[in-house]
Amino acid sequence: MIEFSIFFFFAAIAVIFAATVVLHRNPVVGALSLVASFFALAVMYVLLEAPFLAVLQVIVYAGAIMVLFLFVIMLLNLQHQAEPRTRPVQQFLGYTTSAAFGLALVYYLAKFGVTQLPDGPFVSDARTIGIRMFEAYIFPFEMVSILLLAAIVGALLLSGRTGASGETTKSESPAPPQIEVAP
Amino acid sequence: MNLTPLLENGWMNAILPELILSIGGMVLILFDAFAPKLRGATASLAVIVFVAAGWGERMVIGGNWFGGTYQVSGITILFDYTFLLAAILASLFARAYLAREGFERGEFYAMLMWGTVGMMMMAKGLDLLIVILGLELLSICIFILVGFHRRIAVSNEASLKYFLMGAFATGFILYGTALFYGATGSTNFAAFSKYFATADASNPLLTIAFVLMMSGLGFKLAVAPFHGWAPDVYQGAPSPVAGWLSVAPKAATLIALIRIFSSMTPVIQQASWMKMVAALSILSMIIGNAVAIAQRDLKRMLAYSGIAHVGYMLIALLSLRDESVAAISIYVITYALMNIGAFGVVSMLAKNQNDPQTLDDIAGLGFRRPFYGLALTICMFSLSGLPPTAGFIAKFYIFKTAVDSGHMTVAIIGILTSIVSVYYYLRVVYFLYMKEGEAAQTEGHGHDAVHPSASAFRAPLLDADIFGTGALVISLAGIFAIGLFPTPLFNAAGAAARALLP
Amino acid sequence: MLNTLWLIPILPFAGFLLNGLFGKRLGKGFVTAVALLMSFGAAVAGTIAVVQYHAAYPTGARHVNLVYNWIASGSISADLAFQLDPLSVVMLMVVTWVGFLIHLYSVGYMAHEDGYWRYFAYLNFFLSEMLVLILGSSYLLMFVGWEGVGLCSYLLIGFYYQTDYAPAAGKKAFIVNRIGDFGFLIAMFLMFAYFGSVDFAKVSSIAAGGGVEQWLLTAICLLLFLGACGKSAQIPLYVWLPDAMAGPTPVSALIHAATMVTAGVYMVVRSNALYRLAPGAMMVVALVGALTALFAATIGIRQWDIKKVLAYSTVSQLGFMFIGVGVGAFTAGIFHLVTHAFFKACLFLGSGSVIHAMSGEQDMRKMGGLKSKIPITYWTFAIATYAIAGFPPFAGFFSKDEILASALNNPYFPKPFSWLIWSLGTIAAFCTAYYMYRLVYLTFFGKFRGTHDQEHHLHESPPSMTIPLIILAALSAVGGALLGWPHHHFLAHWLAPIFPEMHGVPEAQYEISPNAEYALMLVSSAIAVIGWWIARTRFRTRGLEADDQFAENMPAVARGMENKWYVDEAYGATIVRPLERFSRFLWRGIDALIDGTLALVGYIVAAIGDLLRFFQTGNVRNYALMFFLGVIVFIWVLA
Amino acid sequence: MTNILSITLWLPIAAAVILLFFPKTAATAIKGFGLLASLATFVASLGILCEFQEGVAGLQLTESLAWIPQWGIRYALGVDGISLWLILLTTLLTPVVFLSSWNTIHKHPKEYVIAFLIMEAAMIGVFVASDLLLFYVFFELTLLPMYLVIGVWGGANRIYAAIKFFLFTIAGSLLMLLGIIYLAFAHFHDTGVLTFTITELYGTMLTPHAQVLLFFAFALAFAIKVPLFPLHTWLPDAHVEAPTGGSILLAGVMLKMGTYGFLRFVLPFFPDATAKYAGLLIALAVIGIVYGALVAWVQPDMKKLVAYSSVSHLGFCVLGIFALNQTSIEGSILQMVNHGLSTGALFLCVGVIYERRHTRLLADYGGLAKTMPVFATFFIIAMLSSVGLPGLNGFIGEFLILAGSFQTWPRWTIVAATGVILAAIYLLWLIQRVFFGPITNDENKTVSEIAWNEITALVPLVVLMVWIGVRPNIFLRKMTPSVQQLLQIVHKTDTSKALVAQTRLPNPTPLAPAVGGVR
Amino acid sequence: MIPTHWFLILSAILFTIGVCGVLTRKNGITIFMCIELMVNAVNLTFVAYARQFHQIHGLLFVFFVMAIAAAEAAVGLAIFISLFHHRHTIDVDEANLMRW
Repeated sequence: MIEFSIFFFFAAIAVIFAATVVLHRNPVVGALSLVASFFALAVMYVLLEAPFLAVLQVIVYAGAIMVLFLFVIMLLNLQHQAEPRTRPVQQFLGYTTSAAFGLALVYYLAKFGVTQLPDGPFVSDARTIGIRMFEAYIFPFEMVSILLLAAIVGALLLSGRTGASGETTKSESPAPPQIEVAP
Repeated sequence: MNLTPLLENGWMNAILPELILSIGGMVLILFDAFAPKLRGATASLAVIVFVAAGWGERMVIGGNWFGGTYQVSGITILFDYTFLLAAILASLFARAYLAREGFERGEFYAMLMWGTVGMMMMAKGLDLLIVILGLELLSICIFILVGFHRRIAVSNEASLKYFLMGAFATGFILYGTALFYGATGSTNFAAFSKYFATADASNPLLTIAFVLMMSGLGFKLAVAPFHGWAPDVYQGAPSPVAGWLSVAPKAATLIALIRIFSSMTPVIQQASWMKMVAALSILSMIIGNAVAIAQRDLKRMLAYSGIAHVGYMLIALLSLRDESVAAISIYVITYALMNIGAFGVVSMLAKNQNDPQTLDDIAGLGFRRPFYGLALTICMFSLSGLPPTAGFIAKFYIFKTAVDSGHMTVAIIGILTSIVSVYYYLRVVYFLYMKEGEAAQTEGHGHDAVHPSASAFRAPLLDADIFGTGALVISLAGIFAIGLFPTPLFNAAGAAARALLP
Repeated sequence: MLNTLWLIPILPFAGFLLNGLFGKRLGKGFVTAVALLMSFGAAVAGTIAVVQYHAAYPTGARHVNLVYNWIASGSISADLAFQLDPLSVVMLMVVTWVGFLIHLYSVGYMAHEDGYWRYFAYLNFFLSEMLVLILGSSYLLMFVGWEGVGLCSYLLIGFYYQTDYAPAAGKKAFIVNRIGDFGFLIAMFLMFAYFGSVDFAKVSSIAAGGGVEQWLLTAICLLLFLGACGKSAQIPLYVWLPDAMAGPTPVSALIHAATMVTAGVYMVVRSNALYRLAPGAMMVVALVGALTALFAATIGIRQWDIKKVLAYSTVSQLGFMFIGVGVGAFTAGIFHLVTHAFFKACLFLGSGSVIHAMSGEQDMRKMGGLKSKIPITYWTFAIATYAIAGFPPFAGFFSKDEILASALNNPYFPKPFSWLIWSLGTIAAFCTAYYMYRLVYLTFFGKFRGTHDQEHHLHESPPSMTIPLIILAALSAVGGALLGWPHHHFLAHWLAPIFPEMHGVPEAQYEISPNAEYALMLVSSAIAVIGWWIARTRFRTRGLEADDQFAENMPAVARGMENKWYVDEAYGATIVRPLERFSRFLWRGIDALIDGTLALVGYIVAAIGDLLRFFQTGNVRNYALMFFLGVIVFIWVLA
Repeated sequence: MTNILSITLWLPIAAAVILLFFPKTAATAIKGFGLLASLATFVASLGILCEFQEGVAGLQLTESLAWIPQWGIRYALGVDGISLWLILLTTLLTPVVFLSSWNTIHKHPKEYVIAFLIMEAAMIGVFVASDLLLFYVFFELTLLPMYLVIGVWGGANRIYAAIKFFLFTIAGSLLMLLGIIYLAFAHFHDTGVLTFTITELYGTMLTPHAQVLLFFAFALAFAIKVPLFPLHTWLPDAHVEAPTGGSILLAGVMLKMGTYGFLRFVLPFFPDATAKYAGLLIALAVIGIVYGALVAWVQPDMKKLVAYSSVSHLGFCVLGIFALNQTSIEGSILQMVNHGLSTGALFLCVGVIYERRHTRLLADYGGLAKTMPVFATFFIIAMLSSVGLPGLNGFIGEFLILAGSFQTWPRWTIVAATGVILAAIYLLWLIQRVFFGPITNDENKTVSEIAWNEITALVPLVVLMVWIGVRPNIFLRKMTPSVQQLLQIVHKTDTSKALVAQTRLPNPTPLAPAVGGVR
Repeated sequence: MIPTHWFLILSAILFTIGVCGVLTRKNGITIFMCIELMVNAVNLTFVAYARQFHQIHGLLFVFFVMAIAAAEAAVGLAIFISLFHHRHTIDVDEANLMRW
């Protein structure tokens, strides 16, 4: 029973804070709510017998990614920017369609989702995961490194100021007429 | 602790091209960082890496690798060549572009390489995990490449749009994958095949999963109605990138789709999921071609035409046969040649990125810049599917497949929309040759005959960067080679396709 | 010669080529020599051929000279072959010799014209085509000549191309003729379809063999007659001939009086086997002929242009010929054709001589009293007038009388119809006498009404012009008696072989009781005399006053006659202009509608494009919504 | 020389490739080379004529190489009586084009010559291809150079005309492409052999429904090309705006690709549907004859007049084709050649005065016979050929068509024959307006006489007009066996046999089947 | 044991909320956060199914998804920074230089 109460409690937290992200107009509040929601999800992972993932969730998501978000928000000084409400059609369609989508999804999941649970414990500790990761998933794992490398390089490249390293001063004057229309 | 990684013998040979490209990208970045003086050589270096990767394709060993999650076969090699071709063309065109914009950086080519690796993973992955990883790797590289021209707002805006839509679509793909996982207990295509052989076609959850995944991949393909980003992104992206972007990711997504679809037979037909594909195809052909008429910006026009072209490719996908796979591979290769070629010309004709590349800007260029004019003309004719260009062969193959498998309605819509498409492709030719440009009028064009020396000194082939011209020559040669002698390619594609499908 | 019949048309054709290609450079002497030589050569060659023919075929059988197979395709086969038979012989003689005379005349008449070489080239060309027409052994070859003479007529009418009216008249002639040719063509198609051939002999033997449906014969005959109407200027297609007077006068004499316009008559006689089997068609021919004869004659009464009068008289006389062939008196038709060739050529050439003397003036109101100034012209003209008016024993008397007699006594039609035809013809004959003498009196008698300059220049024509006049006048005087003295009818005897015997069909040369014939001769003579007398009393002394008086007494009739009964205007209002308006409607209406419809499709596509384009708002959230809506719709539809 | 067809086909293309390397400014060299190349092609095509064996029905001088073996597509060439004269017409008219435009093309002469050489090759290809897809490739390939020719060297409204031309044609031909594929697969499912070779596709069994659909897919493409009545509106625009050379080839050869397509594909592929819908096509053709003639009559622009006259004349060709008998089809083929000669000459003539006066409005002319007598002679001869004067070529064609079609469709033929009258009306009007009457416009007083190159271009056309008119059998003889064979294929099925056997004439007399066809 | 489909429903709700946020918010970073929410919802599904099947594959998938999300976050935020440099706002509605 306790399990169920925990589930419902944290499910409620997850949903409420998720809703706050969507509804609250201050991005800082949104980011913090998202962190809360992610915490609740971490609890869900524990309930689902995946403690390692729960830890990862807290560290990677709540800890790293969301901090990055907050950092950017602060950096750009966005915390005071409340967005005005415009585009009523977009808003209306957004709410209604997503509601319809959600209802349909919930309906079908409830109707056709699996109910029978297998017996026995679900071994999903860090060790098991690690072994699998470095045995069977070695190739995707290595590829993730490229992915992250690309992301880092890209982030540097994109967020760097113009005229920073790599760009010659030539670039300040637009368009050297190297290729021009012939007379 | 005794880790035994799942690495079969010769695994390095299996992924040799990927390895070359991954390492090549890193080398280029390092080269860029440590030898900034030699930046002019990065393009050459990049092309060498790509060629090396292509050479590496020759040594790959076919078969399933990494525990049956990675397939190397004829079709993947064919597609790898396509990706490499696209990348080489893009690199060649990019050199002059980057030099002009003052952006000659190794990262650009590194991103092209890693993006190519991502596409190769999409093409070869036998597990949705690999496919999605490849897709993400590709996406990240595209985000960066599209926004590469940071100084100007449109490039950044394009990057933003692509990023938001891409991430959004990724969410859908992932959710679809999750639902399939829930149904099959695996994300492996082999497991899919086993499951779908007996699956209940009427399960709506499966349908939802399919729709979600298809829409996410549809985003990558830029099919209507998931095409919203495409025109803006193509317009805003650096022209060489746009050309590459309009071809390579689509090719990768298509091969992934073929794998997914073939793993889902026979449910995919029973559950009439193909109706969705047909609808996407029809919508794309109509919207792409109709809206392209209204465009005056060349890159936007090509973007819409790209939407339409994916519609044509999806026609072939409607029937899952080796013929259709071969048709798609031919189309993709052809499309790479002609579309990147077209974007390349646009890129080479631009004065700078801020200029909108409208039709008026190319008015009268055909006679002033004969080679570019001819190249663009041939690309346009090929895009509109007129013989004796490759575009004709490709389109013919598509329609042949459609007729053969009884998809007459879609084929007829395809033909009718092709007629529409001819109009806007021809309009480009019209502007090239039949309209006097403003520049020409002010410069007193038409005095060529009076002052022969002015043009006589200018050998038409040498008045621009040798890289871009070389790329155009490759494009044109390819277009005509496929258009006139498609047999070797057919042999290759046919054999590859037969190997792919059971 | 008999096996080289093709030489006869080729000679003048060579003249055409020589003059056409080199005439301009080589000068008048060369042109004259070539033209005369070639036409004379044709005449001589023709005569030799005729003599040889008569020797070889005393019975009047058909001689065919096959040149080569011209068209062979499927069921269609047509030879390029020339033939001689009694009918061709008659035509050949008339055409070549009259043609030669007119060539001769033209040398004098055209001496000072600009396009001398062009003129003779055309004239030679005409001669050659006319010879093809009459020597051709099949309808198809006849058609070749038929169209060829039409072309020459077009070119020669439009000879003075720098004027407005001449080319227009030429065009009109060609187009109206084409309407007739249309009938001719369809008739040939019918022959090909049902007889399998258009060879004269084959067609006529098939028809004569019996068993051919009546409707088919009637259709063929009527369609051929449509062709004849065009070429021979019968109602309703006669309108081109008066306008054709825009050409040089010798052309009018040769083409529009003596030879080409009689081609229709020749054709009907040629097809006599068909016509005799289709009495309905003959009825139409006779009626149209009679109506034309009368109708044209009434217009001739009140024209002042000397050539116009003669033109209407030609139309009228052609009407007589069609009465003749229409009532089955084919011989009479040909007889009148020949005599008409003599006297009408003489009249036209005479009028040419008058015009020549008057320095190009054609209006009779400016003439008068020319008798003494140009006596040879006057006398030849007078003889020809006697002939056309039907005074015995001049040529026209015999032929016209024979036609009218046959009209009344023909074995084909019911009596009332025969009477109708006869009375129409007789009234026309009266009118003929009247207007011809009006012409003579206005032109040659009374006071000179022209300008002083013209009077000063009045002169007789050179011998090259008067010699043909004299020869033709002589033929007009005695030709009729020589060729067709009643009951000692040379022509009838000569032509007899061309009329095949057919079961159940009246003889082609049916007998008329001598009593009836002599009575009718009397009537004809009386009619001619009365016509002459009335004209004399009115115009001999009073001249133009008589015309004015006529206009005062009967203003409506006079105005109608003057304006040719407004036929051209009526055609314009009922056919030409509505057709033109209709064409404009097709162009501006239907074409625009088609284009508009297609443009509309284009616009719709473009509009769809433009409309869809506005879904592309540039706002990434809209794209996301679009994406999501797509997902929802697909889920909704598929799940 | 067994590969004479290939030589003829590739000569112009080779010349075009060589021309690419000519300097832009060497205009005379470029034109001279183009002329030489086209003359060489003509000589090569005379070789075809020499090698051609009379009395053989099927394709001759065949060449066949695998092109795309996977799809059974072959590089297969061949010539028979139907295509022989059209090939020669093409190779004849191209040098004529170069000659006529010798002095008139100042803008981009190199591109001009290249475009025409490629066009020539493509048109030859259309007529010699004996593989359906190869045919289609050439069929489409003709469009590109023509599009450029109209669009670049055309008149004021050239863009509209060029795009209209292109879209009309491509709309039809793309649907035909679908039809081609369908046909090939029908044959494939029938026999298990995927092939596009025309002769093998003859006799493909099709369901009646499919046959009708395919018939219309093909017929639409060709009807647009011909052009048949409601689809003709591209033609006047294209002709008017095209430069003289473009008009000559467009009218002279390109329109025949449509009629040729009917003969080569529509009739033998879909005999049942042909029999069923021949009436429809004939009705459209006849409407086109009358319509084109009437509209031509009221045109103020002489090029448009000639263009509409093409609509009328091509209507005759289609009438002849769908009358489905030996005579009419032979006449139709001959008429294609005739029209190429006469209308080609007319367009050339119109071009001649346009170059001198830069107006095509009839109202601006008058009395030119005075200043340009030689030219007037040529123009009048061309006009007479077009009018169908016996002794010239036009008559033979029209006569055979009408005489033939009269046996199967007498009523429509009678209506069509009025076209003969109407042709005289509008063409004589044209002549009169341009050449006769007083010179009203002072500019016409100083117009220079026709030049050597134009005379050289016109003389062969005139000679041929006369030759065909006088000795048509030389030309007809070569096509007879092929047409017979074609008709055998068409009449193989019961329905169409019944249709042709019972002529539409009421009450055929016992004499009806009398066939005087003794050769 | 809590039934799997409860988790699935929770994840569906979260996913929907994420979608809703993407569609209705204008602040780019908020939109991106909503996308992260969607991805997390997917993760929950994976984990739920992984337990359902007693399969570790689902968990590993989540691991990779997290890596992807991290990479995306890095690049995405860089793009936003760049956007802000250009326009001094991260309101995505403002980014409409290119349209139609």
